[in-house]
Amino acid sequence: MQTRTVIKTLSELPTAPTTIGTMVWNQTGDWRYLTPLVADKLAPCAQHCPAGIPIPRHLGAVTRGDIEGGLALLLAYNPLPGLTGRLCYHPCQTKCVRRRIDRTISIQEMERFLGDLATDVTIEKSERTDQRVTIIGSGPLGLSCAFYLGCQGYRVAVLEPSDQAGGALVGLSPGKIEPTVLSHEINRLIRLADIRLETGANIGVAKPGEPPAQADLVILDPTGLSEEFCAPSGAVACDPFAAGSVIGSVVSVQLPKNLTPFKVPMIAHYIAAGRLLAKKASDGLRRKGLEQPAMDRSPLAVSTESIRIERFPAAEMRDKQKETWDREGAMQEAERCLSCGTCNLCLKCVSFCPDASIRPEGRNVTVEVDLDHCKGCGICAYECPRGVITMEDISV
Amino acid sequence: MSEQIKGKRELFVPGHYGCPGCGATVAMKQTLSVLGEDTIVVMTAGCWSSLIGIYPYTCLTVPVVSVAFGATASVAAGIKAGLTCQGNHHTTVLAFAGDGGTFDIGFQPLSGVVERNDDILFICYDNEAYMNTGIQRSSATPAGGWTTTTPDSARKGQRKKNMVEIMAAHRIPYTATASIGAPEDLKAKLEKATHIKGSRFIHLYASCPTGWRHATELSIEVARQAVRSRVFPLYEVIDGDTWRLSPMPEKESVDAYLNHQGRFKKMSAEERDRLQKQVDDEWQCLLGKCQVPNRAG
Amino acid sequence: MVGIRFHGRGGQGAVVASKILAHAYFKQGLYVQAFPSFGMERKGAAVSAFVRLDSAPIAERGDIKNPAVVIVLDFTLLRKVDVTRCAKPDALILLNCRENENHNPVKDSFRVAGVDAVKIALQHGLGSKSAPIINTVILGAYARISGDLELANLLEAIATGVPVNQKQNMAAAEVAYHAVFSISGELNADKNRH
Amino acid sequence: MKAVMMGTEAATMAVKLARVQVVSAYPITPQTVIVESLADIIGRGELKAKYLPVESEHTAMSSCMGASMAGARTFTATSSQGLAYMHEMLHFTAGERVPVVMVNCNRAMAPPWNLYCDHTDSLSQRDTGWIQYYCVDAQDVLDSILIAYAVAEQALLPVMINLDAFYLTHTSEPLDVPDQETVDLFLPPYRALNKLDVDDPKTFSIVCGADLFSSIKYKRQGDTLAVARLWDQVAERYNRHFNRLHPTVEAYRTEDADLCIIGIGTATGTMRLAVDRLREEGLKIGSLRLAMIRPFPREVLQRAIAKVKHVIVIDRDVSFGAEGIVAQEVKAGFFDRRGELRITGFVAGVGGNDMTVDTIIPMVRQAISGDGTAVEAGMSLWAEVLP
Repeated sequence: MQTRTVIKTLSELPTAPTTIGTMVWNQTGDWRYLTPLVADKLAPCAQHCPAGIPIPRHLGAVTRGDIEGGLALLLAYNPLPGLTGRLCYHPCQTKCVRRRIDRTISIQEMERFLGDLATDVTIEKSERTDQRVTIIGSGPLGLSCAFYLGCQGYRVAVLEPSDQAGGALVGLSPGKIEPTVLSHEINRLIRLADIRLETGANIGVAKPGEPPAQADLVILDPTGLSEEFCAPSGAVACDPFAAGSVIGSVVSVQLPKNLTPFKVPMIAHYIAAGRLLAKKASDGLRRKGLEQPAMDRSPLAVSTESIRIERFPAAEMRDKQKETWDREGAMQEAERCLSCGTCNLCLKCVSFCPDASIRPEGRNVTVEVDLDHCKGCGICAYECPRGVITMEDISV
Repeated sequence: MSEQIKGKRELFVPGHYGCPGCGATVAMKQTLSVLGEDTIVVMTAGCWSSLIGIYPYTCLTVPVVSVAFGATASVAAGIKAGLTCQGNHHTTVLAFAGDGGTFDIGFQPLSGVVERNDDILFICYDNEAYMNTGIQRSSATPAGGWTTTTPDSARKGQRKKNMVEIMAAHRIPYTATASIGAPEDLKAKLEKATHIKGSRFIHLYASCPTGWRHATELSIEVARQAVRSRVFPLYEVIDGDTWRLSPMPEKESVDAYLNHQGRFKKMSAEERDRLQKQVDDEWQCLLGKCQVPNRAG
Repeated sequence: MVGIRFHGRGGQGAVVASKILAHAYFKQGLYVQAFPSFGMERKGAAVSAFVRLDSAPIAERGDIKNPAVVIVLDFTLLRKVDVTRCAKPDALILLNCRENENHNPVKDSFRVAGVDAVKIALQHGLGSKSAPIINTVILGAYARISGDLELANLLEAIATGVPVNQKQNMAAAEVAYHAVFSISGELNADKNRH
Repeated sequence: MKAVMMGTEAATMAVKLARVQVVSAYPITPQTVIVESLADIIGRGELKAKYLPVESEHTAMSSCMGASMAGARTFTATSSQGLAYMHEMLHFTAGERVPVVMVNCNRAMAPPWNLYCDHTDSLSQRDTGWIQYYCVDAQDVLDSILIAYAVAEQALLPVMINLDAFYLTHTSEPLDVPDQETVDLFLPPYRALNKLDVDDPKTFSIVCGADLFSSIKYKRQGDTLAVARLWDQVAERYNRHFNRLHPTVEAYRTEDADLCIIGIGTATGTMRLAVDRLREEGLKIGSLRLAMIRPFPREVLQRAIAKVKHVIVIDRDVSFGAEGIVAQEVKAGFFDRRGELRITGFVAGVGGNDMTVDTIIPMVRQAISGDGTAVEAGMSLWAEVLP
């Protein structure tokens, strides 16, 4: 906040009646009745994504040309995009609002493009702890769980009894998935999350009740172990989609009926299960002396009325979808995303704010309101075509 | 259109005294974000000269002078002459006046300046009445509109003066209409205008929730509706003889435009019909000038 | 202080004549002042112009009440204007007129001279038949009879004082210098012959 | 260089010598010759300046103000109705503290229309904040314009140089034209300290509340009052270069005078002749020319005629409902000597009446012997009116 320089003596007065500072000291925020609230909401595509990916967010990064940033945002919800980008039944695309204007966004194609990027990305990671987690089986659930636990700083080891990692995904026909993709995805996953992967591991259980490995927590991955594999006695069953955290030191994952046995197109569900399990496991482990983590509040779904499709002009249809995307192609496609419920820095609110009181925030992912000056006219909320800004009575 | 000019100062800072939802401030903000910091602004009595701040503080960080009512164009021409004779040919001199300072009291100097083709950019931020003094009729007030000097007992009967036609009749190099509701179009026009030497005039439609009696959040919407309904079509005129229509949305009736605004509350059905016909006729006339085949009825 | 008054019609160059004459005297070291009868200039309307001469700086301004010299650029003015109004009793009156048509409309008590300035002007291509410009011509005649103005100084003043046709104006003035004729009274013409 | 010039030509010459950069021009008799000749010398390249052939005097002053605020040296000229039309912008230029120099040719205000000399036009702009100087001859015109630029640019205040219509504007007389090199030494290029500058952006003349308004005006008042002394200092510097002095107050034969005639403009020359004539009759009389009216050179005036017992002010102007404007000024200037000083005011020479020795002397006689009724009532006596 700029301080207000005050003229106190005649000699300080400029000769001509010229200004000496700006009006920033004048806090017009107290003119306000309603306050603009900037908050991302779940887009219809994200609401229907089995992995719960807030899709407009990574599309937004790609639109801005930040392809690697887009991948990082995607990995935060899905560590195996190259696989889902090929195998998932993509309900997201059937819910895409854009289809009401011209045609749906190629969300899955984008996922695949990002997953196949050769470049590495930086992801957010917590500090390393001494707690160890061993995951037995390297199916999509196990790998996903390993990834998020690794990102949270746990020392994670994945023990795979067979010679090849991938569990249920190993041996899919090349028509479904190119042979190199699986290893590319797994390699990135273990590299980014700093995971020890051991194939051909001996995971035979010597005696009933004995833990299969020395660790603070052992997780048995149903998508990575054959059905013959018997859970050791003492293992606690856990449904990743149910409430509550993990109790006990050996966890046997119990999936809902519709996910068993393993179905390839449902891969995103297993990935989501792994992510949720990691969360529960982390909650359980932290209870041993660490502070309670903040509750993960799931965002509100955006209402369809707040998406003002009439404000979006129909894009000129390109002749044909490209076979393989380049960065520019990806950007062009991502640009078409309406970014329902998610700020994509279109800056309409910034352009239309009469009080210069809304501007991109520091991390450049959304906008923030200067409440010292915002007069609460409501233009930003009215003009936001994607329902990110709402006018709230915060005095209540 | 982003206000973020990397590595440069903010040209428009908050803390000014504009009403909530003020269209005139949006007009200035959008304009400066295109023109940049190599700009000198001349303004006159009007909303802007009083909302900009209180001595010794300002909300614009480009050089500004607030001059006598009506002297906007002439002071701007003087500034340009003063800069030119010192070898400065790059600074944009922006005369920024309201409809009163353009259509009425500022008309003679403006006509003089553009007739001499002095190298200035004149933007009229048109909110269709003397808003700063509390909503009095100007020659830019539309027929049927309420103001405090055309009260409901005597609403304005005369039609709005067509400034762009008048400017075009001066054969100035560039004149255009623009709207705060169409910032991309405004940006394109400003960029075009900055690359033209001589007098350039932009008639910039800027809504006023206080004077037009509409909700503050609708300022941009009302401006858009004026364009959609063809009450305020977007076009440009090059050298006074080449008329070009700007990108226009689908045509709509004037109803939505009128319904949002309390100043038209008392318009009868006949008045609305008459207005619709006038708008339709003028639109056809404009299409003719632009040599566009009859489209969108 | 000596006052000189010009009578003419708008467009004939009386004002310019007054300036040229003042300039010529200035070259001779005198303090001078030249000014027109003030007001709107309209072609054809009667105008006058004045010259003051003095050996000391001139503080006085405005109308010359008692001119010692009156120069009339247009003969027809004599019917409308009392050109000798308040003139000094021995004032020198110079008329633009043809020698044969002159009936000496001015009182005999004045010293009166004439020059056919129109003829000389047209001979030198100054102006047109309908509107000859005779101001420099009549000044040439005046130089001869003034008794104190050197022709060379006048010609120099004409060279800088007229905007165009300097040579023709100078030549015409010189012709007029020799063509001036007496109408009544003693002129100083001969005194000036070199 | 000696030359014969009209007052308007002297003004044009001064503008050229001052290397003015922007000229704003609108015609009005009797000023028109100035803007015509400036158009010509700028057109011929003798003066490198931008010429703005504007559509009104309001614009002439507005554009001068703008050009000056951009840092250029500017000039315009006007007269009478034109000056009145500028009125609003006169306040603005003074308030923005821009050193515009303008020539005003003093001409009577309509109605009825009249083209001749009268000072009511400029004197009724007394309160706009402009420095006002009234010339006596063509030399004074040329010199005072050059001095005016130096004063204006130092004080950051506009200066109005006033020329009597026709008596000065259209009267050719000898004068000395200074050479350009010496003028350049006296008057270096204008370097604006306070200008519209994109590298140092400021907003000029924004709305100001009561808290600072009076301070701004008070500061200007101080700076304006100081110009009375500043002008004489600059005039002294001019004198060192050109050996001609143009003070704010010029006294003539006042050393031993009991009686003093005061006026402004060209008539003060004639007043001297009247003084000489009356001195021959044994009258202890002097005259005084007020060259500057704003700021009013009160101290210099008081010092110049400290011993005078009777002052006769001849005004070529009137403030309707009061009296001659210069008379009012003089009265205010001598307020602390009321009781010991008699002041008689005349209104004479307005609208084309020549001010000659023969009109001045009877006024002096009337003032000395007059019945005093009008004088005591604080009213001016009028000359040249129907019985």
